[in-house]
Amino acid sequence: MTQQHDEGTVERHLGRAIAVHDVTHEYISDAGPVVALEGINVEIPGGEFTVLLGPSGCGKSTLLELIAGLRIPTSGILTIGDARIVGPSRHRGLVFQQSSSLLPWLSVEDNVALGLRINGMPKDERKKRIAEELERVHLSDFAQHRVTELSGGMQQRCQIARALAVDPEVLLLDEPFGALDALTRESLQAEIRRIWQETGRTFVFVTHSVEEAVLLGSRVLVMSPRPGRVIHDQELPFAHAREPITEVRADPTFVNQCHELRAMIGAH
Amino acid sequence: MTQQHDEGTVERHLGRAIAVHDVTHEYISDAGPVVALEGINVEIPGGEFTVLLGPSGCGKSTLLELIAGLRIPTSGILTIGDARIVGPSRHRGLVFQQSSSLLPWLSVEDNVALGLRINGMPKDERKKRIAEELERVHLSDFAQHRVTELSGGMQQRCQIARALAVDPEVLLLDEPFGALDALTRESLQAEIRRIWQETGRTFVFVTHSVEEAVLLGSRVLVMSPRPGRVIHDQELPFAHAREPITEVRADPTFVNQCHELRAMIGAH
Amino acid sequence: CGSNDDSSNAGESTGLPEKIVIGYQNIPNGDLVVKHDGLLEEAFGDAVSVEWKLFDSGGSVNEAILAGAIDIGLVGSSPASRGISSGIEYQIPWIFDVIGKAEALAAKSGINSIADLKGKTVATPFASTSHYSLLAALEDAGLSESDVKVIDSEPDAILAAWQQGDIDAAYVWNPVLAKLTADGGKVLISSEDLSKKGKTTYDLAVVTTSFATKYPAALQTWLNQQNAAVTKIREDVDGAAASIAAELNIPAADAKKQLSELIFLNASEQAGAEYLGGGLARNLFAAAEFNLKLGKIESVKEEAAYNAAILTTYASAAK
Amino acid sequence: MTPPLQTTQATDGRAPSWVSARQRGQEAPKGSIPSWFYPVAATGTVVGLWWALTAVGIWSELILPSPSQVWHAFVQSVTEHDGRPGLSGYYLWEHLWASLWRIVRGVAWALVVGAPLGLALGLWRPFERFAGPIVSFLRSLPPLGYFSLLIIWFGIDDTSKVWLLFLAAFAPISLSVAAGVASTRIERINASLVLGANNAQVVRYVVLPSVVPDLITGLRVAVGFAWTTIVAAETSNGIPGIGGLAWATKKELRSDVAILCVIVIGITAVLLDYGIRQFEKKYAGWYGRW
Amino acid sequence: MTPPLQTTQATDGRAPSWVSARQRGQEAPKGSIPSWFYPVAATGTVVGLWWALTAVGIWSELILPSPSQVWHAFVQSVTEHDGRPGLSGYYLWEHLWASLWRIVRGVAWALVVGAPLGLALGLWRPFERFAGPIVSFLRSLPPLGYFSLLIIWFGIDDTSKVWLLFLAAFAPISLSVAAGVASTRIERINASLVLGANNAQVVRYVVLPSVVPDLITGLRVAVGFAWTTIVAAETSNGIPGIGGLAWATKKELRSDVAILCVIVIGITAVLLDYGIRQFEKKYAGWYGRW
Ligand SMILES: Nc1ncnc2c1ncn2[C@@H]1O[C@H](COP(=O)(O)OP(=O)(O)OP(=O)(O)O)[C@@H](O)[C@H]1O
Ligand SMILES: Nc1ncnc2c1ncn2[C@@H]1O[C@H](COP(=O)(O)OP(=O)(O)OP(=O)(O)O)[C@@H](O)[C@H]1O
Ligand SMILES: [Mg+2]
Ligand SMILES: [Mg+2]
Repeated sequence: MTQQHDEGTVERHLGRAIAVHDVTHEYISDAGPVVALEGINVEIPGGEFTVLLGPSGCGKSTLLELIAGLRIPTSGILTIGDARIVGPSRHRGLVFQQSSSLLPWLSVEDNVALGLRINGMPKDERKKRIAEELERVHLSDFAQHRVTELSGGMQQRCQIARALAVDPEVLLLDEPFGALDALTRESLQAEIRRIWQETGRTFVFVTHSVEEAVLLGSRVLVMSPRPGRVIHDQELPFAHAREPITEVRADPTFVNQCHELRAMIGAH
Repeated sequence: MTQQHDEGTVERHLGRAIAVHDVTHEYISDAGPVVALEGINVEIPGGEFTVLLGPSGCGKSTLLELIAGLRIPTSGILTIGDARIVGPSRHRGLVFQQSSSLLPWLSVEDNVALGLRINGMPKDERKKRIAEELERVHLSDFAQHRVTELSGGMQQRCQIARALAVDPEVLLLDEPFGALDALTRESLQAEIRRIWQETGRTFVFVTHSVEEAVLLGSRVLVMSPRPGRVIHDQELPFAHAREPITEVRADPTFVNQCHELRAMIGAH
Repeated sequence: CGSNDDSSNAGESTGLPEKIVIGYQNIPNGDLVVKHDGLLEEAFGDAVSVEWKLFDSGGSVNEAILAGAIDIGLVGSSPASRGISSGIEYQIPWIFDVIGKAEALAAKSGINSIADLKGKTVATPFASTSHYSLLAALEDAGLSESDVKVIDSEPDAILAAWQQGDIDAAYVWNPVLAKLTADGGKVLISSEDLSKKGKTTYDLAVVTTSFATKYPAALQTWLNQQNAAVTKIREDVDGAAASIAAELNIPAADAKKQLSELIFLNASEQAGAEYLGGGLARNLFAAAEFNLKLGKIESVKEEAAYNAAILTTYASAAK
Repeated sequence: MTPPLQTTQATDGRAPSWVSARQRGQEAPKGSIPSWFYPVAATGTVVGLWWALTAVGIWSELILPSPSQVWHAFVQSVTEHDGRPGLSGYYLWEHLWASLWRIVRGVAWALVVGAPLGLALGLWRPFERFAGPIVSFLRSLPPLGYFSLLIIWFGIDDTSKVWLLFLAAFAPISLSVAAGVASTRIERINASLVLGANNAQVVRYVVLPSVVPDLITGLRVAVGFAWTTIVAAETSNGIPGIGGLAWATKKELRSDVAILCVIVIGITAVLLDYGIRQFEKKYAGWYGRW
Repeated sequence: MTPPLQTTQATDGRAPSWVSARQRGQEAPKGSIPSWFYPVAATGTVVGLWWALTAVGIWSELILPSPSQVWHAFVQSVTEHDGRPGLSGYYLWEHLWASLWRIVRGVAWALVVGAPLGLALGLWRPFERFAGPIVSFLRSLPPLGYFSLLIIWFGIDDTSKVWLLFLAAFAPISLSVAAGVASTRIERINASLVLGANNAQVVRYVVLPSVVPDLITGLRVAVGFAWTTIVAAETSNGIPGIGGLAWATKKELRSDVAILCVIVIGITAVLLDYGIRQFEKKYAGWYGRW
C-alpha cells in the first residue's frame, strides 16, 4: 500500500471547483449489490453554497463521502481543481449524518480540539479557537462534559464545531441541522451563512428542508431516487443576502421560490 | 432487586392518561450534575396526539425515556391510568432519537421482528405483519439487508416499523422523521396520522418542525430551555382532519396557526 | 552462568575460580549438610563465591550443565549414564550416596511378589534411578514391559494415585515411599536388594570437564567438604539430620529416618575398586546397555568413555 | 465539464489509509501477493531461524537439535522400528489424538461453564462482587501446584487431565464474555426493553449476540492456554499423549523428540486457531462496522 | 391533576431490569448489602468448603492439608525457627516478592511487546497473515517443553524465568489488542481522516483509545496466566520464589507449604486483578455507554 501524498497541490486554493465525472458507486452486501449512484456528472463550482436535495436512500451521503475521499467510486473520477481526489484531506471537512463519529472517551472540548491537534496547532491558540467554536454552537457550558452526556442536538452541534474548527477549504455537511429545534437551527443557519459569505469557502450541504435549501443555497441539486442521479440543477438568489434570516423568510419571493422547488420535486 | 410485575393492570386500556407529577431529573456526570427537567407537571390525556416542542437539550428525550420507564426520575412520580410507571413495558413503545438502537447483527426484517418474537407471535402471523410494516415505511426492497447497509433515513424508518409492529397502547416518538426528505416524510406523516385516527392510541411525538407539530398534533406542549419546564400547552385542530395532508397544508388557518405558534416560541 | 564461561582471568593464576555454581537437589545426603552448614563457604573464604541452585531432577541438572549454567551438580546414576551416553562433557568425582532402602517397589496388599504384577499398573518417575530399578526388577522376575503397565508419574502424583486406587504398585523414593508403606504398601524389592544383583543405583556428583581441568584445587576443596559431611552423618547423625531437616522443611526425626535408608561412603571407601575404582564405570555402562535394549536410549558409547568419565584421584587425595 | 484526467495528474488527499482499508474489510489491491505466500513465508522464516541457530553451533545439539535430527525423530515416530510402533509404544498421530481429545473435552467444558459464568459476572453485580474474586483466585493457581489434588479427586486417568485443561481454559472465556457483556450498548438493551423484553429476553436477543465476538476472542485465548498446559497435564500417566511424550523424552535427554512434540503441538494449535477465525468471520462479521 | 399516589398502588411495566441497571452503572438500591460483605463472603465460602473437604477426612491430609495445618505452615514461613528464617532459607514475603518481581518484569515486557504487536496484527493485514500464524504457534507452546532452551539461551537465573513469563503473557495481550483494533468503529476513523489525520494519527487519536478496554482485558488474562506459569518457571533454581517453594516442598510432601504457596499466589493475583480493574474503571469508563 503506497502512500502517495501530494501535499504541494493541497495548499490554499480558495474556490477550487469539485467535479464528479461519470461516477457510479455500488455497495456489495450479502443480500446482493446495491447501486447507490449511477453515472453521476456534477460540477460544484468553487466558493458556491451547493445544496443537495433528494429522497431518503438516494445516495446523498454516499456522494459526500466520495467527495471527502472516504470511499473510492466503483467507476468514474472525482477531481478538485485539477487534482484527482484520491483520499481524505483536512481541506475537505465532513459533518457526518450520525453523531456516533464523536469520540466518546473525550470531552466536548477535546472532540473539537481533535482536528487542531492533528494539524499541530499550538496549545494557546487552540484553546482560543475551541472557545470560539463552542460559543458559536452554544455549547460553552458543556465544554467539560463527555459527548455521551449530550442530547442528540447537542451532539450534532459538537460535530459542526469540530469540522469548523479546522477551517477547511471545502465543507461537506450531511443534514447538520436535522436534530435541531427551530430557534437553534435559525441561529446556526445564520452562522453558517455568515461564515460562507465571509470566507468564500465551498459548501456542500445536504438537507431535507426545502426552505433551508432556498434560504442557504446559492445553488440546489435535486437527486432522483435510487440509483441516484442529478435531475435538477438551479441557481438560488438568497444566499448572498445580507438581511437577517427572519427577514428573508418573510420575503414573498422567498416563499414563492420554496413553493416552486417543492412543486418541482413533487413532480418527479 | 425485586421484579414487581403487575401485568393485570397492563391489559388493553385504550386511552389511559399519562400523568407526570412534580418530576425532576438530574444527570450525574464527572463535570457536575445537570438538571435536565425540573418540577415538571404534565397530564397527557389518553388517545391524544401530543406533540412536544422545545429547544435542543431542554429534556425532551429525557421526558420520553421517563415515560417509557427507561429512567427513574430523581424525584416525582409518573403514572399511566391509575398505575405507577415503574419500568419499561411493551405497551409503551419508543422510537429512539438515534438509530444505533437497531441490532447490527440482524437483517432489517429481523429487527422489525424483534418485538414480535419477544411477545411470542407465531411465525406465520409474524411474517405477514413484518411485510406490512416494511411496506408502510417503504423498506420492502431491503428486508434482507443488514441495518448497517441502510442510509440514515432508512434506518430511522426501520426503527419506526419496529415500534409500530408491536402495536403499543402508547407510542413515544423522538424526532422520528428528522432524517427524512420532504416526500418520504409526508407519506409517513399521513401513515402516522391514519394509524392514530384509526386506533385511538396515545401518541407523544417530539419534533422540531412547528409545521409538523400543527399538522399532526391534537395538542402541543412547548418546553423551556434547560432545566426543562412546560411553558405552553395548547389544543390543535388539524389532527382529526380527514383530508389529505397536502390539502391541510394549503389551508389558510393552518398557515396561520403555524405562524402563531412560531411567534409564541420566539417570544419566550 | 558457570565460571567456565569467564575463562581467563585473575582466578586462573591462583587455581581458583571467582565463583562456583552448584546445582543441588533436595535429597537427604551430605550435599545438603555441606550447604546448610556452610562448609564450602567457610573453606573458600572470600576468595571464591559459592552459588547454590536448586534443581528438581537429574534431567534438569543435565540440561543446566549442557547450558553451561552450573559447574558441579547432583544427578542419579540413571541420568548420569544417559548423560555420558549422549556425550555430555562431565565427569564423576564423588558418590553422594548409594541408594539402599530409600527407593523401593511398594505394592498394594494382595500383591505378594513381582510376578503378581502381571497385568497391573505400576507408576514411577521416568528417567530416574527408580525407573531403572523397576525395569531391572521386572526383567529379573521374567516380566517384559508389555506384561505390566508402567506409567510415568511425579512422586506426589504417585501418592495421590495410590490413595485414589488407580495404581497397584510404585517404585519410588522417600518421603513418598514411606507414606506408601505406612498406608499398607508392601515392599516387594528395594534398591538395596537390586544392588545385590548387580543393579546398584547411586546419587552422583558431576563436574563439567572444563571445570575439573581448570580448577583441580577448587574441586579438591569441594570434595574434602563432602567427605567431612559424610563423616558428620556417620558420627553425629542427629546434627546432620537437623541440618537436612532445616533444608527440607521437615521434622528432624524424618530426616534421620531417611538418612538411615541411604548408604554413605567416605572418600577412602569410594576410591576402592568397587566404586570409583572401576565398579561404578561398569555399572554405568551396563545401565546404558540395559536402556538401549529396552529402547529407552538411542545409542551407547564405548566402555572406555564411561571409564574416562570417572575421576578417582580426588577421592584418593581427600583429607 | 473538464475533460477526463490523465494518470499523471496531481492528486488531492492521502491515498487510501491502510488503517481504514483494514476496517472496511478491504483486501490489498489486486495483482498483489497471493494468499498462500504468507503462511509459507512464516513457516520458512521460523525453520530458517531455527536452522541458522543450530548451524552456528554454539549450543549443544542435545538441547537444540537441528531440523534434520527432528526430521529423523519424526520419521521414527510414524514408523515401526525395532518391532515397536512409533515412540513410547504409540504412533505420533495416536499421541496427538489422545491430547487433542483431552483438549477438546477440556475446552468444551470450559465453554459450557465459562460462558454462562462470564454472562452472570457481567450481568449481575452482586454475583460479580462475590464470585469475581473467586474466579480470579482460581484462574491464577498454578496447575503444577495443585495437580495432585485433581488426581486424588478424579484419578490418574483422563478425568483429572481434562479437569486441568478445563481450569486453564475457563477463565479467559469467562473474562472475555464478562467484558463483552459490560460493553453491550445500552441503547440496544433499551430497545428490547420497550418492546417488552424481560431479563431473559434481553440476554437472549441483545446481550448474547453482542458478546459473540468477545466469546470467540476468549475461546482463541483459551485453546492456546490449554495447549500450553498440555505437558503439565500429562506429566503423570500421559502416554499416549503428545505432552506426555515430550515430558518423558525430555527427561530422557531425547530433546529431538521433545522438540518434535512441541512443534506438532504448535502446528496443531495454529490450525485450530485458523478454524476458529474462519468461524468468527462467518458469525461475527458485523463487529466493528457499527 | 390526579393526587399523589399511595405506595399500595398498581404498577405498570417491569421494575428496573437488572440487565440494564448493570449497564447504566447503577448500584443496587440503597440500604442493601454493604460492599465489604462480598469479598468476606467469598473468602468464607472458599475456606468453608476447604475445611469441609478436609473434615470429612476421605482424603489424606498429606495431599489436602487442613486449614489449621496450612496456618501452621504460614506461621513457620514468617518466623525464624531453628535459627533459620522462614522456609527454605527465606521468609514468605521474600519468596513472594521474588516471584512478583519476575512476574512484573515478564508482564511489563509482554505489554511493551504484545500491545504493539497486537496493534500491528490488527492494523496491517499482510503482517497479520504472515505473523498471525507465528504468534498462534508461539503462544501455544508448552513452557515445560521448551524451558531448557530458554536456560541455554538466557542462563539459569532470573532472565530465563522472566522470558518464560513474558512468553506466557504476551499472547493474550496481543490477541485482545488485535481484536480491539478490529472492532474500532469505522465512523470514528473516518472522522479523524477528514480532519487530516495520517495513519499514525488515526492510530494515536482513535485506535489506541478505542483499544484501551481490550488491552485491559488482555492484561488481566495475561497476569493471571503468568501466575499459573510461575511454578513451571521456578522448577529450576526457583528459590527464593513462591512457585519454587511450592514445587520443592511438594516433592517433600510438605503439601501444607505447597498449598500455602498456592493460596498466597491466588490472593496476590486477586489483589493485582482488583488493582487493574480499578484502573479500568477510571480510564475506560466510557466503554459500553456508547
Ligand atoms: N454500507 C453500506 N452497505 C450497503 N449498502 C449501503 C451502505 N451504505 C448505504 N447503502 C445503500 O446505498 C444507498 C444510498 O445510501 P446513502 O446513505 O448514500 O443515502 P442518503 O441519500 O444519504 O439517504 P438518507 O437521506 O436516508 O440519509 C441506500 O440504498 C443504502 O441502502
Ligand atoms: N447520559 C447523560 N449524562 C449526563 N447528562 C445528560 C445525559 N443525557 C442527557 N443529558 C443532559 O440532559 C439535558 C437534556 O437532554 P435531552 O437528551 O433530554 O435533551 P433533548 O431535549 O432531547 O435535546 P435534543 O433536542 O437536542 O435531542 C442536556 O443538557 C444533556 O446535556
Ligand atoms: Mg444520508
Ligand atoms: Mg433528544
